[in-house]
Amino acid sequence: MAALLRVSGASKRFPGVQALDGVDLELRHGEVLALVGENGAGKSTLMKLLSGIDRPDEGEFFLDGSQYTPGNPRHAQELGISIIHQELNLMPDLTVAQNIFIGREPRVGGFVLSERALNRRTRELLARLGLPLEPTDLIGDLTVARQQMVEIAKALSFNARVLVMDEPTAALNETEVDTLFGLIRRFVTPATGVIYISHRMHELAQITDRITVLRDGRHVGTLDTATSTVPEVISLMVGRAITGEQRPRAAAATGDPVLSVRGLRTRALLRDVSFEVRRGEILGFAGLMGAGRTEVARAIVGADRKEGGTVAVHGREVAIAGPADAARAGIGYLSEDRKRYGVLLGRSVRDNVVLASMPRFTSPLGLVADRLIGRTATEYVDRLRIRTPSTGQLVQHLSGGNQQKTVVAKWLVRDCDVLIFDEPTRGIDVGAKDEIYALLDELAAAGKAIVMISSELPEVLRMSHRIAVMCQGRITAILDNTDATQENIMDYATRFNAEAAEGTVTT
Amino acid sequence: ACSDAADKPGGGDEKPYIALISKGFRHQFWQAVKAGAEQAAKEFNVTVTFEGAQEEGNVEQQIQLLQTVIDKKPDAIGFAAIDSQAAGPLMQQAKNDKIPVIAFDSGVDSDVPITTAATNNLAAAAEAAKHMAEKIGHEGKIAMVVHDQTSVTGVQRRDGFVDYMKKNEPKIQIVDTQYSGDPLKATDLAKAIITANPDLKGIYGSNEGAAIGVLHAVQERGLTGKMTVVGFDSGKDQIDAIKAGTMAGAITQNPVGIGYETVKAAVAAIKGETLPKTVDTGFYWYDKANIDDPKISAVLYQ
Amino acid sequence: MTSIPVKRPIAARMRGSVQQVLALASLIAILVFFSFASPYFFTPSNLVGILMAATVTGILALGTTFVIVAGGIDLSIGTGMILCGVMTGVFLTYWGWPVWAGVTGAILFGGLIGFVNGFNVSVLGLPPFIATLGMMLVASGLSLVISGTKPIYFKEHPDFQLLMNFSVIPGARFPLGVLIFLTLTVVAGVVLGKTIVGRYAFSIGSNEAATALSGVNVVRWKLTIYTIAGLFVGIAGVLAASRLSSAQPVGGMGLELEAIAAVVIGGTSLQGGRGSIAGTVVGALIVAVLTNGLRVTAVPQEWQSVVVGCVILVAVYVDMLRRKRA
Amino acid sequence: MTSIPVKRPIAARMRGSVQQVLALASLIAILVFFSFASPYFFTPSNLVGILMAATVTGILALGTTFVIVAGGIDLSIGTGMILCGVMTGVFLTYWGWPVWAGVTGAILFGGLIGFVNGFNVSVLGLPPFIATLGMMLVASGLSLVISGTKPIYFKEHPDFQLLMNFSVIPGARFPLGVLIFLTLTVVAGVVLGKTIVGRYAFSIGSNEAATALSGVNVVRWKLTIYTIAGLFVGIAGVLAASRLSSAQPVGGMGLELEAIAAVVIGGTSLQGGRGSIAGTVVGALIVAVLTNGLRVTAVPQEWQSVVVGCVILVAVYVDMLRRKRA
Ligand SMILES: Nc1ncnc2c1ncn2[C@@H]1O[C@H](COP(=O)(O)OP(=O)(O)OP(=O)(O)O)[C@@H](O)[C@H]1O
Ligand SMILES: Nc1ncnc2c1ncn2[C@@H]1O[C@H](COP(=O)(O)OP(=O)(O)OP(=O)(O)O)[C@@H](O)[C@H]1O
Ligand SMILES: [Mg+2]
Ligand SMILES: [Mg+2]
Repeated sequence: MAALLRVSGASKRFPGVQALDGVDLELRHGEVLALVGENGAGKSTLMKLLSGIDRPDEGEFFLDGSQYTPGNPRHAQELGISIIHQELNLMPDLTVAQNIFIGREPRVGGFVLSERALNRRTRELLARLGLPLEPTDLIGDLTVARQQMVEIAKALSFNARVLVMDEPTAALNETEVDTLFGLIRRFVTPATGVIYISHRMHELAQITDRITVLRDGRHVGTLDTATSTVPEVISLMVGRAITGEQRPRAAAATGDPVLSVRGLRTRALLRDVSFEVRRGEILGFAGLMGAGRTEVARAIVGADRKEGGTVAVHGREVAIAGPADAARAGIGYLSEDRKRYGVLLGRSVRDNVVLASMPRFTSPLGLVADRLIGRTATEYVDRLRIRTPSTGQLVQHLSGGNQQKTVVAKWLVRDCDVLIFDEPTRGIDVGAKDEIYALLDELAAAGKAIVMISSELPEVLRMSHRIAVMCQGRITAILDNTDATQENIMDYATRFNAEAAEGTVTT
Repeated sequence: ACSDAADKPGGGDEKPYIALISKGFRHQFWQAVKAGAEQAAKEFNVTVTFEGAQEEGNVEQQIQLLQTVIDKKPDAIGFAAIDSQAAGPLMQQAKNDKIPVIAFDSGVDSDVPITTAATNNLAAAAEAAKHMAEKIGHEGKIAMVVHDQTSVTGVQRRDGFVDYMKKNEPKIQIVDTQYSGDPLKATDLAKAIITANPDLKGIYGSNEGAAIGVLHAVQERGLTGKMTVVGFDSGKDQIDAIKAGTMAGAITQNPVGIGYETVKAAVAAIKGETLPKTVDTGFYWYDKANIDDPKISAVLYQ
Repeated sequence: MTSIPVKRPIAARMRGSVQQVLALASLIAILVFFSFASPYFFTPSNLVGILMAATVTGILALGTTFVIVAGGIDLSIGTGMILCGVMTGVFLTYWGWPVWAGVTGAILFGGLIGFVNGFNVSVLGLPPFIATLGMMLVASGLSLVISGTKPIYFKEHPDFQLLMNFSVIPGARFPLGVLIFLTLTVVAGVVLGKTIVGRYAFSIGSNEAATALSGVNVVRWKLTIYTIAGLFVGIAGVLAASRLSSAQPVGGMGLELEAIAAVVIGGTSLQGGRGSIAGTVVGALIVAVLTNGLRVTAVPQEWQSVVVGCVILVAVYVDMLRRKRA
Repeated sequence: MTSIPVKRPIAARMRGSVQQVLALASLIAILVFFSFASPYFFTPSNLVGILMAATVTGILALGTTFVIVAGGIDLSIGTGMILCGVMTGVFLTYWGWPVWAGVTGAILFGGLIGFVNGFNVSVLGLPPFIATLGMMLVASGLSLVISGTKPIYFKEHPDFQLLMNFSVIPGARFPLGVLIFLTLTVVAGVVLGKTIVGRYAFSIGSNEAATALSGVNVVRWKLTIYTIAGLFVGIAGVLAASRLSSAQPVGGMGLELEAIAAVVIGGTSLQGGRGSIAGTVVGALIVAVLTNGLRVTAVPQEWQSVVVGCVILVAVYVDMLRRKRA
């Protein structure tokens, strides 16, 4: 029997980059195929070819043995290929239901919409998938994680034969990932198949049957998940061995508190959030989706309004009305929402890297030192291994992971005393993750105070000296690394407060 | 200025209320008409309001103004129509409401207005043409910068000029006609005309803005004194240019008189007196020779 | 997947209607103010006058709302309207068509202008600002060329003016044109709020790339949306010509800004993706009431635009404050 | 991680300059066309005339480029310029200030207008379209109010007109105003391209939220950017007044669209984040050359706006095609 989907000799070139170079790939009936590779290896590009967004320079696709040439995304969908793209593709001003059924709205008599039917069908779909979303919520009001769930619901609402998921879990945490895996397992039948792209190696063993590895736009091998190990996969990916997961070194730092937050409150969510971060310390933040970790960070840097509470840097209280004040006080914030709050997509890598530190590159007359900027950008591109043909490349042409590295570089250049990293390794490949971990360690060793918010528990456990666990806008525990386990973190992360559950979150 | 009417326009209890709707209000010409109207208002003890389209020549806006005014039920209306036919239904409405209408500045093509206080623009333009022909010696090429391509005054001041030349001056050739009443735009226009016609002998500007533009173009080209410029209306720039000899002369209407006569006629109409069908408010040719004549300087505005 | 149980975000769901009610409130505030300022303001005939003044700009604003919601802009509506008026004159007077045919023809001509705009924007990919700026210039030139720079009068059809002026309530001077405006408002409201065209307009304005990725034929729907705007331009042109009993070949410039202002005052975002017809109507009425009120209270004319400018700023600012708090 | 060996992306690095060169190419095409169409076109005096015609709009377009690059828009530049001209008259004639003080005062007044725009946009958070539309109306009214609806003449300072008209090359009639325009072009180019203001303008236009979260004081920089645009408005107003040796209190409406058109034809995106001063100058020259050429070749004026509209559409389309291919 022919494979469900076969890619043969696919090549794609962008100006300055050979993104794909004769890639072969085979998805069998009834399997979950992992597609892995470093940032910029060409995974997303391949999926864009499959869905008809881009056209291959060379190569052919076969669906159940017959040739398949997708003209556009709609065409691909009609043929049964449904894709969740790496970058979210939602309309923020429309509701959940309107987004899921865009282009397929239930209508009465041709042109008139039936909003009632639309919401009913959506509610049915969400109930079937077990996703806690309200059909009438506006997408723009949802967190990235919830938006990701909408994407998943949308992809599953088609009668797809092939489901492609490009890093669907990047914004999810462990519990939510489990739900997703449940959905995937229910989706897979002998007639269907899934291509699953992820940088989280431990997920592969849980859900996939085989693993296809891309490197530099080429197919370098396909392994059976059952008979291969993570280090094996990684070395295929990066062409060298990587040590992988490990618990952190040294005990908690004992320097002076650099950042002290007292009684932080916001109208929507936060209640009496207090913590401090010391010189040389990495404080991890763990919690379920919507626990309020991002909101803590945004409130500290003044991106959202505080209702109460104080922020002190080096023991001196600072009034922060906006991110500019925060930066002046030495607090930098790397957002979890790269596209919206992180990168300038239409500007060069160079411009992005120095954006937070422009005064440093400006003469007293206001002239910018382009030479110095270029040198600095090159230095960080090399250091973070950002894959780009030049520092002048527009960020929108970088792969997702490389965009993320660009944002990280921006804050490394700025050299703040306090760095708040919200999901810093989102979408970053294993090799680069290790490098970022090393960088964080280096920064801490250099005396910075670091807050790291992450939805990946292993990452939190590995990096943090102490771990703050949040639930419903409150800090339910601050654990020392030595005391922390996945189990007790989950326990504290689910200490719901009955009264809060009913009232405090809204309005 | 018209704020004395602010509180109770058309109250009718004491002073009669006369509403004037003009084509525009921003240009000096209309301000002079307004001044004349206010002078008459004082003299005859009536209340006058004066409004014009924000953008001169915008029929729609003017109709809007007229509608608002009719709704205020004034004792009489003075109306300078941008397009007389366009106002037909409202003229009818005014008649039904028994509000007498006096046309001014240009005629209203309707039997509703009791009288019309206006300049004969065709004749005035012909007068300008006559002087232009004399100054250039009855032969050669000339051009026109007309302030508006579609309005009645624009068309009449063009056609009156052209017709005169056609009839009386076979050796004069009008080589180009361009349209703009904005001084800056008219400057660039006139320069382009001069460029395309190196042997041009004179240019006619059909209102204040157009004439100023022509003057500056001539000056920027360094042709001052070599090019015959004939203008229309008054204003300080034209008066100075005529005194200095850089402009041969210009036609002036009697805007103050137009405003005055309109109000005067309205007062008569309110009293039920009969009026002649037209009140010619006249026009004058003025140049270096007669500019200080009291009769002339009385109708010039700075 | 565990998540925090939250109450239903009622605030967010009511946002749309609350917004309209509040814009309405500021309209009412202005109405009340002028009613006290002048005894002539709050009279039936003046109120009808205001509605008539709002009709043409209002209809233009209705059509433009579609374009702006879809993330575009249309600068050609002012001169396009003039051109449609001229075409009405051509059909009725030059070619002697019956009124119904001439009116239909002129409206369809407006649709054609919109279609060309849509083509330039969606097929050729020109920025909407440029595409419609070009059309604005072309239309203003064509009006002059076609009409021979002279107004066209409807001598063959003296009754054509009734289209705008016919009094639907005998004796009460409530003109047909205003009724047409109100009807069009309802139609536009339904089309934008309840049909697939409206849904895609919001979707495209919200995220065009994502809408395209979802399999919606964005090119086709943008064509449709600009064509709809064009049809409204056609209707406005016919009504303006009817009101003036003549097709005036000049003017129209500046009207596009007035219409866009009405749309934006009504709470529609120039970013696209958010807006409503009800808001647009309220926006158009705010501008019309303000202009009329200032005239009726005899504020010196040179001050009027200063006041209108300030009120627009304040109205939008108050609207924003309110929305931020909501 | 081995990086893919690629050829040096010279194409990408040259893109900026290539773009300008190509917009320039279409300017040159128009120049060549008219040179053949009329013997009077390509003469030194006519070329200087074109530059003079381009000066005021061009200076307005320079300032607007900053605003548009930063993702905003400024509709108040046309009437703002008129108001600055009137203020020049007030300072020089009514108050009898010396020329240097009056000119400086008027330019600073322009800066003030821009500052108010910037305040409304960045501090109050009004949409730029509305904020500057309001200012457009306010400025047009204030010009009339302040001047008493009469032009103000510079009787005390007969030499004021030399600012625009003084011939810098003796005998060759190359006016000072044009030299000022060229100088300002260089200044604007440096400020936008090489200084921190320009860098932030691009960043804000590209992604305002991300720029703010990078610790940039977006409010302050937007204020700065609108103020810069206002200063250019002030300069344009002074030069326009100087050219006519009088401050004309009317007009200016429509000029903003002309200036914005020049900016967009020059390749600056109305979305913000992309653009250049060189492009803007070329765009302004394209419009000026086209207008002049059509007049010199005596194309009937009613056709001119049709032709200008079409050429704008074609020029931008060609520019886009090229960029897509690059
Ligand atoms: N439109 C484009 N223009 C230029 N280069 C591009 C474009 N799209 C992708 N590339 C380049 O192609 C390469 C492959 O990118 P792709 O997005 O497929 O990587 P990926 O494997 O999905 O990486 P990641 O894990 O970071 O998402 C990268 O070097 C990227 O910079
Ligand atoms: N159930 C919910 N529905 C909608 N919005 C929610 C919900 N719960 C929280 N939020 C919103 O999400 C924000 C808090 O989430 P935040 O992003 O701070 O959490 P987090 O811990 O960073 O989780 P994550 O980033 O994984 O979503 C608040 O603005 C809150 O109003
Ligand atoms: Mg990818
Ligand atoms: Mg978060």
